[in-house]
Amino acid sequence: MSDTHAQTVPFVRDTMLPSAAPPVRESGAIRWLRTNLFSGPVNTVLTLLGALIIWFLVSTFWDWFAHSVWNASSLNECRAIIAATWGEGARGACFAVIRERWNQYVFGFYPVELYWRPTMTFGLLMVALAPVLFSASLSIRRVVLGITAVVTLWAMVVLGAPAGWLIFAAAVLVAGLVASERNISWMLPFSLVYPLLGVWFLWGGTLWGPIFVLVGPLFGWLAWRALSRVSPMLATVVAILVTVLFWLVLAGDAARDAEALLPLSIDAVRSDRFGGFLLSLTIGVAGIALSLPLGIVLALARQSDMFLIKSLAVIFIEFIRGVPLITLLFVASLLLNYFLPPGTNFDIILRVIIMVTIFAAAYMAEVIRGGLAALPKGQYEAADALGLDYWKAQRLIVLPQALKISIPGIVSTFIGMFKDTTLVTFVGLYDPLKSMSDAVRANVEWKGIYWEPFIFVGAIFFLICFGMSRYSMYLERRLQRDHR
Amino acid sequence: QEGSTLAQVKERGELNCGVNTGLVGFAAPDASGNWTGFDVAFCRALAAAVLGDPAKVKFVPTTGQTRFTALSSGEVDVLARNSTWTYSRDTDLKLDFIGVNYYDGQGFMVRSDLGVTSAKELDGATICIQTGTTTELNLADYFRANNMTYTPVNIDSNAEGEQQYMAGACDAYTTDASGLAATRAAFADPETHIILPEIISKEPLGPAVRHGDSNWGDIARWTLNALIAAEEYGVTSRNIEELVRSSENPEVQRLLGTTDELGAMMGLDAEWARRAILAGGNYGEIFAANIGEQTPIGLARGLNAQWTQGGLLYAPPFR
Amino acid sequence: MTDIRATATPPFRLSMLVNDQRYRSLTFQVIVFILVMAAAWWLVDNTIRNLALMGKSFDFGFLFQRAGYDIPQTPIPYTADDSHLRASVVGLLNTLIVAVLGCIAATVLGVIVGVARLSKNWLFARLMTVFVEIFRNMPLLLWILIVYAIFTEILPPPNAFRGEAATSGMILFDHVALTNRYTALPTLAMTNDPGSLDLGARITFNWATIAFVVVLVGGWFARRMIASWAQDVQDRTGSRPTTWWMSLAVMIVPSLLLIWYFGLHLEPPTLQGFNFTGGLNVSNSLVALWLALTLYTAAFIAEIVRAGILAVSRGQSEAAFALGLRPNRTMSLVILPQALRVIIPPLISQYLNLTKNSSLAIAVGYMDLRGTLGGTTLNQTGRELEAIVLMMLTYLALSLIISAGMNVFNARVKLKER
Amino acid sequence: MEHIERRIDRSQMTVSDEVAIDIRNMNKWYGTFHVLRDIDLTVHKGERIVIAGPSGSGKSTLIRCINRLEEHQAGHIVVDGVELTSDIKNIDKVRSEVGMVFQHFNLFPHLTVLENCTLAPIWVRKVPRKQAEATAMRFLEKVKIPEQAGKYPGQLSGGQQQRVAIARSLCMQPKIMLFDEPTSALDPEMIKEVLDTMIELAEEGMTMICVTHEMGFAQAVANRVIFMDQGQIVEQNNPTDFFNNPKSERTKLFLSQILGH
Amino acid sequence: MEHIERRIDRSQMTVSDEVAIDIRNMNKWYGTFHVLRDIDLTVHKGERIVIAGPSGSGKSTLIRCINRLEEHQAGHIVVDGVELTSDIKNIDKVRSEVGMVFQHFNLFPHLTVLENCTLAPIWVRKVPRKQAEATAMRFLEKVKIPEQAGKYPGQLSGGQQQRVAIARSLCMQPKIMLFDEPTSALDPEMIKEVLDTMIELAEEGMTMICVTHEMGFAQAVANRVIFMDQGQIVEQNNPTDFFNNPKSERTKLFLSQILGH
Ligand SMILES: Nc1ncnc2c1ncn2[C@@H]1O[C@H](COP(=O)(O)OP(=O)(O)OP(=O)(O)O)[C@@H](O)[C@H]1O
Ligand SMILES: Nc1ncnc2c1ncn2[C@@H]1O[C@H](COP(=O)(O)OP(=O)(O)OP(=O)(O)O)[C@@H](O)[C@H]1O
Ligand SMILES: [Mg+2]
Ligand SMILES: [Mg+2]
Repeated sequence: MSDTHAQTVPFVRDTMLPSAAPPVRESGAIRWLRTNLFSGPVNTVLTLLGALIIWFLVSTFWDWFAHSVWNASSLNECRAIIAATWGEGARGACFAVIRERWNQYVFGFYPVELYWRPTMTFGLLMVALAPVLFSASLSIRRVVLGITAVVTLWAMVVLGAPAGWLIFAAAVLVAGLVASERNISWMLPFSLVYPLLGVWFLWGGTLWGPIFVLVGPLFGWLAWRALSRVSPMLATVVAILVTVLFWLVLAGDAARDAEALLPLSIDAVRSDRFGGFLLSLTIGVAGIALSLPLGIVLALARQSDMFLIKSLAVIFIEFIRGVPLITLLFVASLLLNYFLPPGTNFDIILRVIIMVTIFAAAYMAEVIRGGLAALPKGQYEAADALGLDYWKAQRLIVLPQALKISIPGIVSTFIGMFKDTTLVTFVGLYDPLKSMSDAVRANVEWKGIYWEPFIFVGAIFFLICFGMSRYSMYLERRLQRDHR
Repeated sequence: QEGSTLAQVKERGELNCGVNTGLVGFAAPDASGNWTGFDVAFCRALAAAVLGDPAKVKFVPTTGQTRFTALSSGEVDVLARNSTWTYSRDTDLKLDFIGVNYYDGQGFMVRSDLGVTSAKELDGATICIQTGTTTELNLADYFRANNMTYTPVNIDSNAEGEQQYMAGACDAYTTDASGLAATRAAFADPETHIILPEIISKEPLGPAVRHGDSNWGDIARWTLNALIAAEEYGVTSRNIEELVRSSENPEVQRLLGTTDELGAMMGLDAEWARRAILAGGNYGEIFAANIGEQTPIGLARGLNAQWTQGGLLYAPPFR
Repeated sequence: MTDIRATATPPFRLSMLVNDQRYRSLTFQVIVFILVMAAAWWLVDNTIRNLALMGKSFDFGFLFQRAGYDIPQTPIPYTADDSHLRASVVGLLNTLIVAVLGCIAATVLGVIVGVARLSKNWLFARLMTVFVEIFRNMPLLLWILIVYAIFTEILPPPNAFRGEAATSGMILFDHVALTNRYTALPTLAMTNDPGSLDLGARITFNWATIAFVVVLVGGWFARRMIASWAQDVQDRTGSRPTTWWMSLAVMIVPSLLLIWYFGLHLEPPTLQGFNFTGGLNVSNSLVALWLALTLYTAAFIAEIVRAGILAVSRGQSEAAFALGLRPNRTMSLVILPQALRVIIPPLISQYLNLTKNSSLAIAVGYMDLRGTLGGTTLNQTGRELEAIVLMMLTYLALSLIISAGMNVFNARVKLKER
Repeated sequence: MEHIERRIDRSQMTVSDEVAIDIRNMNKWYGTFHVLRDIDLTVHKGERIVIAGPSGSGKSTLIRCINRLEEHQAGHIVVDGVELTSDIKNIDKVRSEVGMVFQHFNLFPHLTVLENCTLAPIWVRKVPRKQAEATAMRFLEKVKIPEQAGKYPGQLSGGQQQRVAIARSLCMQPKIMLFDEPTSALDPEMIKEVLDTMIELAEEGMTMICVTHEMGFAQAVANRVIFMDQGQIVEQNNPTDFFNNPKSERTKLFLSQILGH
Repeated sequence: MEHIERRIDRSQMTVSDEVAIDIRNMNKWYGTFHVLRDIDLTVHKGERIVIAGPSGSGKSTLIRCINRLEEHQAGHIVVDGVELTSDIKNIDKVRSEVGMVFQHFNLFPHLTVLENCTLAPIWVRKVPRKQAEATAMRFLEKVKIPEQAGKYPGQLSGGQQQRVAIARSLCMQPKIMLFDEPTSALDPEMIKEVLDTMIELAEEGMTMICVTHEMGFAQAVANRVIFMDQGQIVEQNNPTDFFNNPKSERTKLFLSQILGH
């Protein structure tokens, strides 16, 4: 067969060759090493370099981690323990500070006996998010909601939640699980009222406030129903007016009167008690929830044919994107009072949320605009030809597709915003990273402790942000699979 | 009286008090978020005087940057944040300092092994300094006046200053002497640090209110004075009930509202001062409890002793 | 024909404001305009009333008052006697310094990491992935604080360099000292100082500096001329002359001549009194901020670079290989020109982000624009409204300049595509 | 041409006297470019009109004016008794009476076939979902793809997609259907499927205006063929005469090109 | 099939005795998957070989090994007297002797057609630009698209792009051309253009190895058809015998499928 001329004459193989194993150096671990680590001089050098870096990192930090102390009441005690256990001059981490003060990093100055409330709030957040975030996959929903339910209830029990609230939380969580098995859109009403419930759980006070906030749009809707036959636009304007007027004029007094009639309140917790990750998450979640709709509106405005609307959107977006968030936070803390009627004063956390929302919305608008621009013109025309009006076309046709395209950008905006919640330290709020650590270090026992809080806080941020980015990848893949 | 601060505070049922974000001894939240400290005690006394309950205070932590704005924008009703009373702040910034609750001066702390015994020897040194404070200006002036140079290391908070100083990132740490003492006291090895003898500035620290609402200014001013006067007359939180009943001293009687209705002149009731003193004790008690020699801060009374003891504290008469 | 269009106009009725396509958007815009104006008026009116209530005015006169505070790092001469305006300019320059240095370093590092992530080397690629994920998923503020803490906690203070029993030594032939306050660099001294050009406002440029800039710019142009000559030769004869040594020569020889002429030499910093003197002390706040910004932004840039390279399909490099092009030529002639088009726009927005993020200088006390105008000046004068407005406008102007640059670049790249 | 296998028995189909579309003296400009010039066209109920003409002659523009995807600047268009002005109510009314099928289908990729078909009935006509779905299934059966109802458009072939697009329009139960080169983006095998569907529609008496170059289709179903060039109607006639006996030079030229290959 | 209109007069074309490619006992694995098994193949100068076989049989892998786009793990490949080892110089030498045309053209979208064609001659062969451009124009003329020289690939049709790809390879004046399914990404009309070009090349005596399912092409120009399955050469023969008288069962099955439609 190896004869050259054999090849030029007709040739037929009678028996097929079986598949053979590759030569030793071409298979298994050796081949893997050769192709992946030592495939050439450059690669070998890189491998060595990589190994060196790893060795350097491990050798520098290993004993520091290995010699960590979890049980001490002050830095000096830590040092003493390290010196006693591993000898004089040994270095070691003092994670005891986390053990001692974890609650401050997590809950800030929230009253200890009410820790269960934020826990429940964020547990139920998962239920509220389930119809939105995990709508497609039953198995993921099952896992997420199952874990949430177990963790939340366990934490609430440990944190000493009253039985009534335990039952309430358990009921909602179980309802979520059941709905998740049957038809997750049953949970949508809960998702809709959740924002108000969440605010109420966190800040406490009377439930009548949130209830009357909800009643406002109800009146608005009634007005809209009544007028929508006459003129949809007029109806919309009136509906908004009615809602806002109700909130401004009636809601406060009504809530007070109702509270007097039928007290429905839990312990109020003031904003200055918020701190640590509770603060970050509150600002982050509120910012995310608010900036997405605002971003959509801005993006639509920027894509509008109406010159004035478009220019306003452009100016707003470019202005917000052109300045650092920190200056906006300064505006929130220093200037907002200039711009409001004399004597008005509102919660600093709320102000920060507004600024963070505006900031994220400007970025979001650009991301979504990219998605809108990527839609073929035919989609708009088809919607027009079917007789859908502008808003219906946007809601049913354009936005679902544009948002899908923009998911990676949206999520990275979220991640950026969540990371930026640490900047609130510069306006005197107790973020988990700097202010809270400074506060902990202001105590004589923990003076001089730096690395451990950084590592702790950093790790939590990493988990959350990394999780979000993985989730966006999952979502992207899922939507691609679904529609193509 | 509608828009007046007093009316607002009463209506709100809570006093908004601007404090430091965290300066041990003066104002700092503890692990569960309860504020304690020398400045905090004044806020509580004021709340007690106005609202009848020392707990009805909302502490608004302010940074060096945000403190005066917080006050002038109405976010806080009174600023009790170890701020120096200066001409321009009183006039240009439109604040009213209502008195001095701590007479301080700017000093320097160095390591003793640096071999420096006087601030005059600090030529060329690197000095840690908190931005946005009067100390920054004093430092510049002092070194210029003495024809010396220095490199500032700007820091954002006291905690950070300590970190830099401890690590040797600056040769000297300058701030108000009280702060230095407090910082030094908290060190693991206080004896290896010395506070240089030069006090390069006058730093009368005091609470401030907004310009323009004189009645509110009076309330704050006389609450402070009541605390100081109480110490002078020996009125303490422990013996006050008894003195209310038995004091013969007419000044004490007026102070405690047993005779004359001094409170009414400011729109308060008769017992305002009594409550203020009960909240955390008189000036001396507050001092001793928060920054006195028995505390880790360990400050001596010094200039802050009563005038009768050779100090500068001198409350105007209650009549 | 002329009046055809006119006949189509029906008479105007009021309901047309709402129901007619042509008027509806107008109506809507007018309503929005009125609302926006009302809101603006409301804000301005509130501001005026608030200012009046506080007894303040809105004027920028404070910028010309004496600043009274010192700034650690001053690119232009500045003393406490100078005005707030000059202090603000110093701050702006400091912002620009850290932003420019950060953009350069982040680009270099980001490109290296991005390319390394695509490397066939499993270990190295993984390592770079870890780098990217770690830096992208934690707050920048954390990195700034950590880097700064590393500098202050790990590096020795200057007096560790003192005396016989010094515990630390200078590096790079005793010319550079890394301390926990600053990096002490040697000064450039001249035996033959040509004096300075005075631009007024105490801004001076040494003639030697100017000479170097001229020579370097000239050298750069010469290099380009050499490159185009080489291209020309290649076009004519096919073989490209080796030019790297010529390029190097035109860049370096004149500089060497200048160095010799001015008698330029390095004078190492010496430890005098408390600190190193005689050299340039680059404060750690700058270095830490710069490093943290660099690392953080590099992680994002790495992703951009990676995505850009991945956007060029594998077929492209295979085709180039099949034509006999070497990997480095393939990279420079085929992959990069295509990848750059994808990379540049997001890269510029990272530059924008970096510039804005430099305002976190506040965490390490670096006196940038926010630290001067928006920090000490604001604080000492109590002019928060004016100071913050001015500061925001300055940042806005910076951003707009950068994005204008981006648009110009995009337009140029686009043209090539068709 | 070979796609068309059956011819409609035109005598069976009724063309009523009622006017479905009345276009008078209509003119349209893009900027200064005069795309449509003095168009006069009356379409009766049940008529099937094919519009042909060289590229750029304004065919698409004309039918897009009929449901106001483009705005005309002079003259009148009256559709089913409603004049198209800039009055939004009229526009809405007209659009819900007129269905349109595009060259590139323009299905909504994020919705299933069934959802594509029920979207407009539910949101515009306010039909209950159940009922809308039943109607949709009926029309999907008519276009012979009921089994694809649950799929996404991306999973269908071009011909199937175009048939879904037709079904989607039909679900709004329009009185008039407009087709803009419905088969020109399709592969040859698929063209037949779509044309068959359209012929079936024609047999049921739907009023149709169709821009197409499928002359076989025109000969098979049209009552009238309109030839446009440079924004004007150059010739119109019944198909037999149009193809066998074109009058204008341009028509002749065009037909020779079209039928040439 | 119907694309191929002319047959080459095979007797006119010389197949020299010189060996262009000599593959001995070549084996290749992807991981543990044995893609190519004991391949023995000698190609003489001027031979035109067509490789056919079911999908996944290793056809592409085989020809990619010939210019070392893939590495083989056992056996020898000698191209024009140069053995392919991991020696970079040899690889370069071989690659500049061997042109390759891909299924998806892989033109450089950022360069004009002319630049695509001159890039490698200028940078690899060090040809002066003028001369390289003249050569490129010659080959563009040969593939019948000289007028497109200034355009960018994105502006051309698929058939034109593939012809540019062929011209680009030819500009390096290779001794051997490899084609990997050059027509399978093209629309039917365009296939003909490309095949015509390839036939012309064959007429000029170029040594060619072509993976293709265009059996008409194979019958028209090939000296030899090689049938691969499961990574091995199952049958080879001259085209007449190969198509009319296949010996192995697999070949028969394959041919029945391929020629079936
Ligand atoms: N939005 C627009 N702006 C400006 N000119 C346009 C626009 N749309 C179309 N045109 C021009 O109007 C003319 C008519 O376009 P139209 O699409 O109606 O032609 P058509 O007959 O449908 O051609 P085809 O057979 O290619 O689809 C063309 O010259 C076209 O270039
Ligand atoms: N990079 C790779 N890694 C692992 N397996 C591969 C790789 N490339 C190809 N294969 C596998 O090797 C086998 C042969 O692939 P090859 O592309 O050579 O087949 P082919 O005969 O060209 O098929 P087709 O007609 O589909 O192009 C296939 O089973 C394929 O899945
Ligand atoms: Mg058209
Ligand atoms: Mg293949």
